[in-house]
Amino acid sequence: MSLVFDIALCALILGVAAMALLGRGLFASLAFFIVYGLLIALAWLSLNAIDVALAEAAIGAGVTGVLLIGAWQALNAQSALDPDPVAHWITRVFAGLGCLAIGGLLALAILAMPGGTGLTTEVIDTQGQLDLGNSVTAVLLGFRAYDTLLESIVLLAALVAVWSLTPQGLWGGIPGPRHRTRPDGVMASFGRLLPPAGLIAGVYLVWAGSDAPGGAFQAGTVLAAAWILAVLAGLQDEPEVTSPLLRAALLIGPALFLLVGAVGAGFGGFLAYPEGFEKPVILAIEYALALSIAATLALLVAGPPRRPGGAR
Amino acid sequence: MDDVFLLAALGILVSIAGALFRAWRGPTRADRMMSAQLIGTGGVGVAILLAAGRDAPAMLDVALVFALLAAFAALAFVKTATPDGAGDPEADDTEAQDREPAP
Amino acid sequence: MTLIEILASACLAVGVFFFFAGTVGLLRFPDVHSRLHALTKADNLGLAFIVLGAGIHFGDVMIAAKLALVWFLAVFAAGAAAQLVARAALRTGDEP
Amino acid sequence: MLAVIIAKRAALFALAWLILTGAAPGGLVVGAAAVIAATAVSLKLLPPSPRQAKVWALIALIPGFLWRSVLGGADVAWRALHPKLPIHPGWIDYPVTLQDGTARAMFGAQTSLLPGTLSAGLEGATMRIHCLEVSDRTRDELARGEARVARALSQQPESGENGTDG
Repeated sequence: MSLVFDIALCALILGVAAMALLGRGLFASLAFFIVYGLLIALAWLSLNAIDVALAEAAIGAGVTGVLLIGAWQALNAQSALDPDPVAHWITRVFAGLGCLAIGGLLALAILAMPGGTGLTTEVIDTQGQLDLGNSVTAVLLGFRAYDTLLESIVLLAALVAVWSLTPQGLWGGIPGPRHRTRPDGVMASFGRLLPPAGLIAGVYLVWAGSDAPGGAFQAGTVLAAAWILAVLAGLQDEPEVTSPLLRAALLIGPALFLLVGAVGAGFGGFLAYPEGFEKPVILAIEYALALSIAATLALLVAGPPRRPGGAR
Repeated sequence: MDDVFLLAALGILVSIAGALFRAWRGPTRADRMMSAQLIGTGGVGVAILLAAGRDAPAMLDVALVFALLAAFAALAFVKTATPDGAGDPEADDTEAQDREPAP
Repeated sequence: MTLIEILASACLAVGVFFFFAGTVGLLRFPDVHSRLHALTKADNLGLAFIVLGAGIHFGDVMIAAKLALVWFLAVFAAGAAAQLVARAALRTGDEP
Repeated sequence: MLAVIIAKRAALFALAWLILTGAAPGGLVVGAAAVIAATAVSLKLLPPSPRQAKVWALIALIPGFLWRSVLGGADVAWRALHPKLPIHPGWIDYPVTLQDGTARAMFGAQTSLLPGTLSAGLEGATMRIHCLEVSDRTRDELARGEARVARALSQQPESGENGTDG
């Protein structure tokens, strides 16, 4: 039965991917892409990769939809939507060849992977030293911390890149449009009631991450979604990009991670956690990273500053 | 017994496939968004059924995240009903609402 | 099969039936707002029976409470999304 | 007055935390911080209204709400599966007397889950309601539903400022 379910899910995913590509216009493709993200989360769940499923569910449901629909709206407002977006045949042939090459390389990489259980047994044997029940968190912050540190910095660099698109004269301004809502309408009421629940759920996910599926990235995404909702509902404006509090929130995760890494250099190597204190240090990094990821994702969705700040 | 849950999950996948037809046909953008919404509710159901069928209560957290964020895409879609994408179709005069909500 | 299993299976069957009915409504109803009825009501009822079936299977108070919380959030989202999309559809009308 | 509201909201968030964590003792410290933060956010986003929610009256609404949403689902499933597709859609404009936005949104959400009705939000103080079958009974049913919400959220003008029994 399990196999039948998996086959049906795969068929559905391929079907949705095809519909997203063949699309009847950009908005239809976009709706299919949102559905695609949802089904991919279910696929990870069925593969028992709950951590990945959580991340995909949060990103797919909470951030991607808002981002893509916002982009569609912006293109539509500028009448920049091509009614018949069929590219020249040469472009299409080259795009097809490129996709084929990447797909082929990926297939080769998978075929070349060694069989067996990979590093699973090594991880399970050694994760006890970190006192973490969740192998994924143990790998991400224990055995592969260097990668995770760089990932958190990449996210920040992406935000810097978005901010570098700020129009002349608007630096220090506020990202995104000012959202207006009827204060006693459905949209505002939804935005008043849901963010506190999102906050509880986000903190729960980072708390759960030490011993069960969850973690900083999943939690950060849920927190970002709660933030984005309050902004969309017109209840809370985005901060100015020069706000010191915002900068602190963006930096605290990667900064703490780097600091711990630098201190570790004195104990036996960059990112070596102090012996006996591995768990509390890792948890502190997780909570700080969740906050930074939340702020970074929320502001990535908002985009570059578009309005002058209130202070000037 | 576990197979019963997976069979039910399969049943929901079939409903999802049906909803895809509406997303494909439209005709309006609201129809496409509704189909995505229906598939979101179905996703909550499938996640719960997998949690029960595989006896993994931790999978319920995925259902929780789906349910918590289920209305987000719909909310973003509703924003497109106003010309600049920043208003609220329920506001009678969107310009007059351009202020902080009353405390 | 024990009585518990029969009860859980019956709940699942009813739940899947309502998901199915919701999809049929989404496909058959003639206008956007009628289709929204099918989606909002039938699917959440289907989810309620799925939650009930899973709750009976787990037989644990804490898990049952979590399932109830998930269902409550889904209903809350559906209630808000239905009103929002219904309103937006009034504005955007028949635009494709 | 404010303290009661804060206590009610904090208790609600604490309950949610305990349900999520399965009341694990290791999560109580983090949970307390999360509850404080959530309560602060909720006070900022939803400033307390002079018309308070009556917690027990809200809980007492749940069984009736569940039963009516079962009826709503069954009704729409029957209409969808019936070979003749028995629906005659139409609109009702229903003047709402509820004062708070959250109460109106809650009434709209409840209406959308009941048999045959779907709220499309407010136009001024009038709720636009889409019906699968327009009939006189629908208006009565809407008025009863509104009265239930009004009682639980102290929205009746005569109950005024003292609905704090929660």
